[in-house]
Amino acid sequence: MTEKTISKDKINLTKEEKEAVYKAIKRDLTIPEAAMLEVMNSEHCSYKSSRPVLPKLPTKGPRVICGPGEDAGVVDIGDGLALVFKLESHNHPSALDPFNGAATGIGGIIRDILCMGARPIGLLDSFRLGGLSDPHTKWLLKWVTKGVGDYGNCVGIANAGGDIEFDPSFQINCLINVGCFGVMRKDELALSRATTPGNKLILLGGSTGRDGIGGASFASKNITEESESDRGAVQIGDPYMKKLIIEATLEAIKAGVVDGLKDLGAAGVTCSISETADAGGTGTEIKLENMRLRESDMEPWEILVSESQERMFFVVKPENVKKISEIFDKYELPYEILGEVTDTGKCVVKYNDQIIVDLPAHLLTKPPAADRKASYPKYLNKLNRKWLPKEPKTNELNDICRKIMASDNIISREWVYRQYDTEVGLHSTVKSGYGDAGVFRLSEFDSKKGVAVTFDGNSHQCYLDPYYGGAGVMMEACSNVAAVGAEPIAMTDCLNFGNPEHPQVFWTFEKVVEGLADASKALGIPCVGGNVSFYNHDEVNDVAVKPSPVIFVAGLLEDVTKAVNYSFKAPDEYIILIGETKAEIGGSEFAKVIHKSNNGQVPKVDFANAKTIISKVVNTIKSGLATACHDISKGGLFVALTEMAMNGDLGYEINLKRVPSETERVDIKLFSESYGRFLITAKAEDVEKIIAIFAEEEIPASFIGKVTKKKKLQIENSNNEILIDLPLNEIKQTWKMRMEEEMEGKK
Amino acid sequence: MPMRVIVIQFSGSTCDRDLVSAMKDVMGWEVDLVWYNNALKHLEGYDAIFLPGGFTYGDHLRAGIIAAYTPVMKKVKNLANEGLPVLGICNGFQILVESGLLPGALIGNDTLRFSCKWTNLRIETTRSAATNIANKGDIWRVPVAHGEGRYFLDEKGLKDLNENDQVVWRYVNDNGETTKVANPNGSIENIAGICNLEGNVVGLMPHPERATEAIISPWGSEHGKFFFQSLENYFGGR
Amino acid sequence: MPSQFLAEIIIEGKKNARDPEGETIMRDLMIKHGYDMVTSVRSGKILKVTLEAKDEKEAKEICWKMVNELRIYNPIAHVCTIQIVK
Amino acid sequence: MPSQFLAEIIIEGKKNARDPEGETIMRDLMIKHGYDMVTSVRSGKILKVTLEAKDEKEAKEICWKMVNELRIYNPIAHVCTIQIVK
Ligand SMILES: Nc1ncnc2c1ncn2[C@@H]1O[C@H](COP(=O)(O)OP(=O)(O)O)[C@@H](O)[C@H]1O
Ligand SMILES: [Mg+2]
Repeated sequence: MTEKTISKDKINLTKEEKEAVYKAIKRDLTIPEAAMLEVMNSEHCSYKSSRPVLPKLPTKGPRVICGPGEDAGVVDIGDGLALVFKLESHNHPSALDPFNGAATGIGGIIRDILCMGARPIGLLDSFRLGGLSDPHTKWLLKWVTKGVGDYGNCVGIANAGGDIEFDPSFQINCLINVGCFGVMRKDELALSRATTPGNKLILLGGSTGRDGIGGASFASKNITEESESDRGAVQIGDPYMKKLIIEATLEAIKAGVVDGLKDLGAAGVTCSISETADAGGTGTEIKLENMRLRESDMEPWEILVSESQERMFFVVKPENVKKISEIFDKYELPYEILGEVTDTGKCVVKYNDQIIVDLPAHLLTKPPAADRKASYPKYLNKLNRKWLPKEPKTNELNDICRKIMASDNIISREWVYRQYDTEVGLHSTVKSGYGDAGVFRLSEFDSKKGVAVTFDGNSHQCYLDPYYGGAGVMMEACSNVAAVGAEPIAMTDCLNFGNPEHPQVFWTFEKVVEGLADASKALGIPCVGGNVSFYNHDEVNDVAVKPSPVIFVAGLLEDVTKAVNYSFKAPDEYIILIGETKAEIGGSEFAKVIHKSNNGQVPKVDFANAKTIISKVVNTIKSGLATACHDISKGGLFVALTEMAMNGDLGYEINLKRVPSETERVDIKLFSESYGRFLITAKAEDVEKIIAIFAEEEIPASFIGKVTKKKKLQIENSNNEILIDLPLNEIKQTWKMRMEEEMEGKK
Repeated sequence: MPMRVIVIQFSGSTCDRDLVSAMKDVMGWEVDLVWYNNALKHLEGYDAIFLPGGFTYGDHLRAGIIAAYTPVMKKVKNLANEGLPVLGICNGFQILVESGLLPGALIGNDTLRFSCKWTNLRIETTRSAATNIANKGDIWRVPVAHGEGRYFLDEKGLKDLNENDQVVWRYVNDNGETTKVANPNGSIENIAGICNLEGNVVGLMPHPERATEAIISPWGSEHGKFFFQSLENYFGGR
Repeated sequence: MPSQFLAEIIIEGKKNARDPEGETIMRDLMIKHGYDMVTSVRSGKILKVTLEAKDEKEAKEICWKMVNELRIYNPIAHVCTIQIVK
Repeated sequence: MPSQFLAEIIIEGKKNARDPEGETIMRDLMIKHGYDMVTSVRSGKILKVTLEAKDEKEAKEICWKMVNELRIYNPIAHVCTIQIVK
C-alpha cells in the first residue's frame, strides 16, 4: 500500500481495541483505515458499553422474524404480513440544531424501516426537555417539533403518537427519540447482506460532503461548550429527496432487482461495506473515485466516514443493473456503481487504482466490548421510601387538582401534534389525543387487522428506582396498547443515559435494563431491537440526564373496528376501575408537583399478574363490552378520569369508597400511580359481565361511578361528602391551552 | 359505467395513493395513477383529472410552483379550458393557482405552523363540479393538513370572485359561522376552496379523500363522499 | 467572454398583505424582550443566484426575465427586487 | 434625536452545508426551463427591520445584539449578515 500510514500512538482507540486490531493485521494502519476503525469502535456504532448488558432482554418469540441486530425489528402479524419497527435517538445533533437534528433523526429512522423492504407508514417521537416555561426549552420545543413535522409531513408518513416529558435534568441535554414503523409482505423482506461475489454495489441519492464527518464519534461525546461551535457535524435533511428514494427503493424491491439493501447512517459508507460483507460472509471492494462529492477537496478518510443524509446502498446482480437504473432514472435520482462483492472476507477500498484500505470486515463490525464498572449511586441513599405526604384537607383538594391538571407533564400536547399530519395514508383510526396508543388499520394490505403503537417513558421514576422504573415503563407501554384493544406483541427500546464511564450512571443503566427485562419476560414480550445513547451528560454543569429508557411497544388487533379510544361516550354509562391502588406515591405527579418531594415508594410492577390483566383488558374490548378504556398512569386516577371527561365533553360522579385499594387515604386513591389499572366505561347491562371477566382471576374490578351530562367533575368520599367539585370547562381550558399559550408568547 | 379518472403523480406527491384508494375502493371508479412525465402522453379519454396533495419539489420556493411548470401542466390547462373537470386538492390546489388555472395565491398559514385538523366546510355554491349534489349552506367535515394554505387575493379580485360565485367552500364553526377560530390558516374571508368561472376547475385545501370512510373519521362521518358523488352527478349520474 | 455575477433576488409580501411572520417576530420576540426601538419588521425570502453573463446589465436582464417567466414571485401576493452585487 | 434606520438581516445556511431549496430551484425550475447560465442558487431568509437609533453604528450594534440574544438565527447552522441600508 502506498497510502500514508499512521503510527499506533496517534490512533484514538483504547488499549484493548488496538490490541484486537494489530493482532489481526500485523502492520501499520493507513489514515483511512484508522478513521474507519475509530468510527466503528465509537460507542454509537459499537455498543461497546451496553453490549454486555443487553442480552438480559428476552428476544425470542413465535412472532419474531428479525430480532436485534438487523436495522429494524420484524414481527409476524399474520395474513402473510410483517410489521417492521424501530426507535432511535438523535439527542446530540438536536441539542445543537433542534430543527435539522430532529429532521435528520426522522430521515434516519425512516431509512431503517425502508431498508428492510417495508413501506414506512407511521412515525412517533419523544422529547425530553427542561421545564416548559424556560426560554431555552421553548426554543428547543419549537424547532424539534418543526423538524419532526416538516420532514414527516413532506415524505407523507403520518404521525402516530409520541411522548413528552419536561424535567430540569434535560435542560442542556435534551433527548429527542424518533420511531417509525412499516408493514410489508413477509416474502419481500430485504436483508442487509451481500451474499454473492460479483454482485454490484450501488450508492443511490445525495452527494457526499463533509457534513456529519466524525458524526459517530461526535454523537458519543458529552456536550461541552466547544460543541456549540462545532462545525460540520450538523446535517441538513432533504425530505423531498427522501420521498423519491422511498418510492424508488420500494419499486426496485417489487421489481425483484434488489439482492441486499443497507441504509447509510452512522459511519456512512464504512458501515455499509463492512456490515453487508460480514453478514453475507463475503467481502466488498469499492472505487472511491466513483463517489459523487459535494466538496472536491475531500480526503479519502472523510469520504469514507461522512454521514451525509439521504443515501441508500444497494447490492444488485450484474444483469439487474440496467433495470434498477431505469427505476432510479424515472425518479431523477443520482446513483453510481461503487464496486462489487468479493469472496475475500475483506473490505478493500481503491482510490485511483491504489489500495488505501484493506481490512477484514469483522474487524470493523465486531470490535471488542468495554468492561464498565457499576456502583450504587449515592443519591439513592438519601431517599426515604417510606415517606407519605401529609394528608391534604378536603378544602385543599380542588386546588391540588387544578395544579396537577395544569402541570408541565399533564397538559395537552396538542400544540405539538397539530403540526404533524396524522391522516396521510388513510390508516389512522385512533389518532393522537384520542387514545392511549395510535391505531393504524391495514386495509391497504388487504387485512382486517390493525396495529397499535405507543412510546412511553418515565424518567423520574427511573431516577428514583431504576429497576422498578424500568419495569414500570414496560408495563405502562403494554397497558397503553391494551387500552385501545390491542394485544402487545413486541417492543424495541431506546436507552438514554449519562456517561457510562461513571460507575454510578452505569449502575442505573444495568438496573433499568434488568427491570425492563423482567417486565418483558413477565408480559411475554420479546425485544426485537433497540438503540443506546450514552454521554447525555452536561460536563459544564456536571449533570447527567435522568435514566431515560423510551419504549416502543407494538400491538395487534385482529379486527381493527373493535378498537376503542378513551372519550366518555354517553351520560349514565358506568365507570369501572380495574386493578388495585397501592400507597405508591413516589415519583408521582402528586409528589413532584404538589409536595416537591423525591421520597416515597415508586410503583412496583406485579409481575405475577401483569400478563393476565393485560389480556383480560384486551378480551373485554374485543368482546365489545367496553365503550371506552384508559390506562391509569401519570397523575393517577383523577387525571385519567378527567382526560376521559375532557375528550368526551361529559362529566363524572365518582365515589372513592368503591376504589379497590390497600389504603383508605383519599389522596392516595386519587393520585397514586400504581400500575396495572384501567378505567373502562360500559352500558349498565354490561357492567356485571365485565366485572365477572376479571373476577375469574381474582383481579379487582369495581363500579366506581357514572358519566354525567352535567359538565362537572365530582368525587365523593366513603361518607358521601363531596371532595372534589370542579367545572369541566375551566379545567379543560387550562389543560388544553397552556402549551399553546407558553409557545405562542401569550404567557 | 363507472367514472374513469386519472391521478397525476408528481415528483413529491404524497396523497396520490390515498386519492386512488378513496375513488377506487370506496367510490368504485376506474382510476389510473400515472407518473407526471408519463402522463403527458396519456391524458386523453378521462372523465376528470386529479392533482393530488403532497409536497411537490419539496414545496421549495413556493408550494406548487415548480410542478406548475412541468410540461404535463400545459396539457392539463388545455383540457381544462375545453371544459374537462380538473380537481386540485391541497398541493393540487396550489399547483392550479400557480399555473394560473385558478386566481389568487396560497401563502403561509398565519399561525406560522403546519396545521392538521378536522374542519367544517360550508357549501357556498352548488355550481361547481364538486358540490352540485349539495345544498348551499350544507356543512361537511373534512380535515386539512398544510403549512401554506392561506388563500389571498387583492380587493378587486376578491370582489370578482364573489360576484362570479366562484367561492365553493368556507371554513365555519359548528354553528355554520365564518369565525376566526374556525379558520385554520387565516385565509381571506375564510375561503377554503374555489372554482373557475365555468365551475369545471376546482381547488381546495381540505382533503375530501381523507373523509370518505367512517372508521378514519373521529366523527364517524363520510362527508368526503359528497365531493366525489357530485362529480358523478356532473356527468349525469354515470 | 462571459463572466460570473451574483444576483440577489428578494421576494417580499405586498405592503397590503399581512405579514404574520414579521409581526410575530416584532411583537413576541423583539418588543417583548426590550427591543422597543424596533418599529416594523417585514420578512421575505432571498435567493442568491450566480450566473454567467456578458455584463452586469445583461445579468440583471436575465434575472428579471427569469423571475417573471418562471414566476419566482407571485405578483398577486409579492413584490420582487433584484440587485447585482458583483 | 434618534432617527429611523432600515436594517436588512439576512440568514443563510453555512457555505458548505447543503441547501436543498436552492438546489431544487436551480435544477428543476431554472435549468429545466433554459436558464442554464445559472451556476448556483442559495436560498435564505431576509428580515427588513426598521428601528430607531442614534446613528448607523448604533443601529447595527442593536441589530447584532438582538439577533444573537433572541436567536434570530442559529450559529450552528446559519450565517447571518446585517446591513444598514438607510
Ligand atoms: N411528541 C409527540 N408527538 C406526537 N404526539 C404526541 C407527542 N407527545 C404526546 N403525543 C400524543 O398526545 C397524547 C397524550 O400523550 P400522553 O399524555 O403522553 O399519553 P399517554 O398517557 O396515553 O401515554 C397521545 O395521543 C400522544 O400520542
Ligand atoms: Mg397512558
